[in-house]
Amino acid sequence: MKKVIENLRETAARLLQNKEAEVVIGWGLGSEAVRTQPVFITSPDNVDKLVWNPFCVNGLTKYLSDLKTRPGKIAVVVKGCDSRGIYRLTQDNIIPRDKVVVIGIPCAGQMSYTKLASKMDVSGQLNDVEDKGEDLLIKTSKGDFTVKKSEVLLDKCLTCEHHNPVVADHVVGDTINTCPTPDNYEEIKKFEAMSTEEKARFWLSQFERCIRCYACRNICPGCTCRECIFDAIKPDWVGKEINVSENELFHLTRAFHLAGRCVDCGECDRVCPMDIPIRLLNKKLLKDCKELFNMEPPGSTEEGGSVLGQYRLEDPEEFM
Amino acid sequence: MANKSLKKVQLKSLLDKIAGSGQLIAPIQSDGITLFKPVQSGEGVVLDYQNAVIPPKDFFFPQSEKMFSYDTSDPTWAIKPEEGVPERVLFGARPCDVKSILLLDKVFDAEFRDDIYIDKRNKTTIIAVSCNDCRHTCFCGAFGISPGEAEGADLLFTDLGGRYLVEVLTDKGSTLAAECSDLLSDDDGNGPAAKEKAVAPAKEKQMNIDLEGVKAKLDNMFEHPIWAEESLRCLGCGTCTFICPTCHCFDIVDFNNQSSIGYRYRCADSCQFANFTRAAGGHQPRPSKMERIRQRFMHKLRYFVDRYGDFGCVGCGRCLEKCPVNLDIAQIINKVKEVG
Amino acid sequence: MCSTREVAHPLLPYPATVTKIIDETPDVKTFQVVFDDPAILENFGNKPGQCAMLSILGVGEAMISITSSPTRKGMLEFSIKKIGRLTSVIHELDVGDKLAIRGPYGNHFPFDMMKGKNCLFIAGGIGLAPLRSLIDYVLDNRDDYGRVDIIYGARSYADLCFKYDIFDRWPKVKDTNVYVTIDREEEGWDGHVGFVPSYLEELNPPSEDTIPVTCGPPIMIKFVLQGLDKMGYKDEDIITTLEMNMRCGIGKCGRCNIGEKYICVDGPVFNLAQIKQLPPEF
Amino acid sequence: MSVSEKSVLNQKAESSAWKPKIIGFCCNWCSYAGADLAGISRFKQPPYLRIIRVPCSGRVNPVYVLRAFQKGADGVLVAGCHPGDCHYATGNYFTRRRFLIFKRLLEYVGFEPGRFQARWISGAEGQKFADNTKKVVDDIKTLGPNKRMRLDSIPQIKY
Repeated sequence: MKKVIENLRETAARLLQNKEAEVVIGWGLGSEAVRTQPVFITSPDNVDKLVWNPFCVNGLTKYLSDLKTRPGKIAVVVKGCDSRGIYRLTQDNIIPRDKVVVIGIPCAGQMSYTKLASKMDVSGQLNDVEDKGEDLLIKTSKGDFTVKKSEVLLDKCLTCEHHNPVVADHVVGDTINTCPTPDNYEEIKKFEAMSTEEKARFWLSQFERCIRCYACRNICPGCTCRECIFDAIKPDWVGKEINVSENELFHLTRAFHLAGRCVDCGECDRVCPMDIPIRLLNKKLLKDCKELFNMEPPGSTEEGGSVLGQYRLEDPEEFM
Repeated sequence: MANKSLKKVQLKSLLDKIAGSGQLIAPIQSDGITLFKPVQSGEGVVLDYQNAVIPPKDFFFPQSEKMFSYDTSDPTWAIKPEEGVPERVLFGARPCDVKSILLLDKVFDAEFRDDIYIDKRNKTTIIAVSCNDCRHTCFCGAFGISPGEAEGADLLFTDLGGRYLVEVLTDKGSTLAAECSDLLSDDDGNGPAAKEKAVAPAKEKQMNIDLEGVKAKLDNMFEHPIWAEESLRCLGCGTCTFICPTCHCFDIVDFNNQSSIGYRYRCADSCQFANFTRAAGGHQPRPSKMERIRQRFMHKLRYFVDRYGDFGCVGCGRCLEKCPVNLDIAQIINKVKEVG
Repeated sequence: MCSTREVAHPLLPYPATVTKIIDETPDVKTFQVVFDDPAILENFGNKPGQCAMLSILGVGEAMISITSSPTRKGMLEFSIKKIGRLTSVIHELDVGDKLAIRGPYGNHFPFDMMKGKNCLFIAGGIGLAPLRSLIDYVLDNRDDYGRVDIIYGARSYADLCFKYDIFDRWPKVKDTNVYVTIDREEEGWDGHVGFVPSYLEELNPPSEDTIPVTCGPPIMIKFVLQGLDKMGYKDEDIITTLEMNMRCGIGKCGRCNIGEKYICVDGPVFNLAQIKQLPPEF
Repeated sequence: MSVSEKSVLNQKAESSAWKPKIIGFCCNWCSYAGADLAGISRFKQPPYLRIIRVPCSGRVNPVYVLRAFQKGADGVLVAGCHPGDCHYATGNYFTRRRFLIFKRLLEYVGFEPGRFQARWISGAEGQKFADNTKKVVDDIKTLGPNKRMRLDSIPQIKY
């Protein structure tokens, strides 16, 4: 891990030095031991702020759309899952590919803050993390903690298709050769098998909780509309009142706007303050797009685009 | 009124009794998260929780609430204010949450008293519960709040192991205690000392944030580059404001189902959203995330002090925990202090 | 805690009926309204410069300044520019249609402090609307005030509001001068051409014992304030108004918060010294 | 508000007075013409389908469907030209993909199958239009009134 960090800082410093990039977006130490926070490095003198550890959960690609009007190139550090967001943005013509310098880091999986917080004292500052195979030794200013990786891994990392970034101009760290574990949608199938009444009860109780903070939308590399329909004043597509109906309209519409475009980075799920399993909606759409239209995982290749923005004459026919 | 004592095993009966004679709002757990909800009995009320995700502010200033209904087909338009709430008891508010309600009082119970809020406030008896433990994100001490004090609550319960110390803080609390006198006994006099011991861990464990000089510094930091720097990673979502126990900004919107009958409601709004300050015609005083996060932190730590004489933050730690990008108000406070 | 303004339901509007509509410019109309319950108007107690919340039920609410002076009894006037969703609907109203009003809100122009002094009113475009309540108040109590100069400009002749006031009514009042300008030359216009701030400097009215009050588009205000500064006015004497998006009007909803002030209760009228104390965020 | 312990879905018609309210988004060129033909041909069909004419079935935004449910529709039908017959050449191919996915999403979150339907009906198929209307109305009648998402029946608990 130390080697990766060194390599990362060197790469960033070189890019900034040679003016190959004006800013490097990466992760820096956060306010707690097992948190990192996005950092924006503009000077080679500050590259020491960049870190790499198993707590680099934030997807950083969304910031590209924030900074796209900035002069010069933008370098962004990505994990495998985030890297699909790069192609999402380029396919959506949000940012040209040649404006972005992608620094890819192969990733064996990231740890969930919530899971860690229930197992150890996460306050204090991080001193070091050691990978002990099955376990992780986390050394913080509050003491050393050993946690079982399998117990604190983010759910999305259990079924990871891209440990290695799908796109990278510079790769730091060694390629990970563990076999990808494509999701076979077991969980979705479980939900599909429920009765209509059970499904409704489950989802309504989830939607009911929503506080409409729009964090799921704001973190999403697929949500880059200049004016989101949920912000539009005229017409008012969705009422501002917080109730289960308007919340449901929001969630179904949000999910559907990402049908065939969602790169399944799982960030929406992570950022939700109310723990709504947003990813279950996205996954369902991914599964259907794959089954019905033979869709590749969105964002995994440079070409492509929105599955719903294309058609084939021989698409399945149900409406007769 | 003298301090009372409640056997721990009797707590459920007490809550049952309260729920039986009126509305009871208490923290319960569902889908793994703790929320305050109206409950029918003491069944399922959680006590070892540390902070509900949504503060009990929601029962005084709900995220959305009807203000009045109307019917434009009526010659007088039949504008009718919403009926008030029933008498109710809020159980389980933490000291920081109680303090936040006092801060909201400063806003809503000021010039132009807000009848909708005041009605809810008057009809609610607050039973606060001291913190025996705290979350790693707690820093209420910075704002002079103690895990074992709850000025503003009507009754204060403190877990002393086998029993609760019940402190009666107001007349309203005294009435409620009298109603439940069959379950309460007089404290043996050891309560207050035991309370100090019981809340000590919460005092020690919490983050140590010192606000000395922060307000004075912020007075001169409107143009400081720190805001631009910190705002870069902000997502512009409303999480921090919607889970904040002291945020009180709202929007007013009309609803009608394509008929003459409709209602006007208000719903929580966030200063982090672009639409918050955008005027008709497009004028936008806070065009970017920089201005918006500056407004949030300045409002809590500077403007609120100037206007109401107190900080607009209670150190509950909710936003620290839930912010997706670790934009941490405690960290900001520390950074402000480092500014030369 | 000041509780001078106690209302049972501060957020509840009262139905009112439009009694007269005056087309001022292609996008500004003046609406004369009376409350359906006459007692409400009686106790309304608005002062020059205050605002009220106008709403069309089912559409929304907006803060609009009251254009009429409290000395003109029996009705309220609102001059409204068609600019957003609500104002577009209000512009569709006919005489006899209803809207709902609550208020009055905000502070008012310092008409007491101005007593015995000369008044200099500088307005641009729709900015004359809030000033008109004060101008009429001053002219209706003519003997309490000194000389009155009104400098008013708009983009074109068609965009001048209250033509009946600026050309007919006001110039006839004793010791009152109205100077009108439009931005660009126009056929049939033989008056002054040019922007308000430069016209102000050209006229250079004597500044002794004078209180200037200005309202207009932000860019005009900016240059007018610079001009007044040059002419030697004190910041405390220069009066202007601020505008923000507002919802509640009663200092709760937080939209119009600038620094420690809420424009809806502490404003909209400020003197320049006060404005300089505020974070520049409007 | 809370999701009540009662059925969260429909309540079977509580009174016999209930008449289904079904919104039909019909494309101008085929299905609307089909509806017209069904009308002038005097084909008997139940009067519960309220048609909204759209230029193309591809114009139908799924939010329209959700909004219809919010505003009290018991069922929603989207009807357009047969694939290959689109007036705009390809519009309904997009419709097909979009609503294949959308229908599955609705059912996934617990809408009853049948609440939302899509059909291809050409301008010449007056009989098909009438038959189809009957079919949809029957389906919705079996399902009963829709409660899901209705804005006017959100449980309001005062607290």
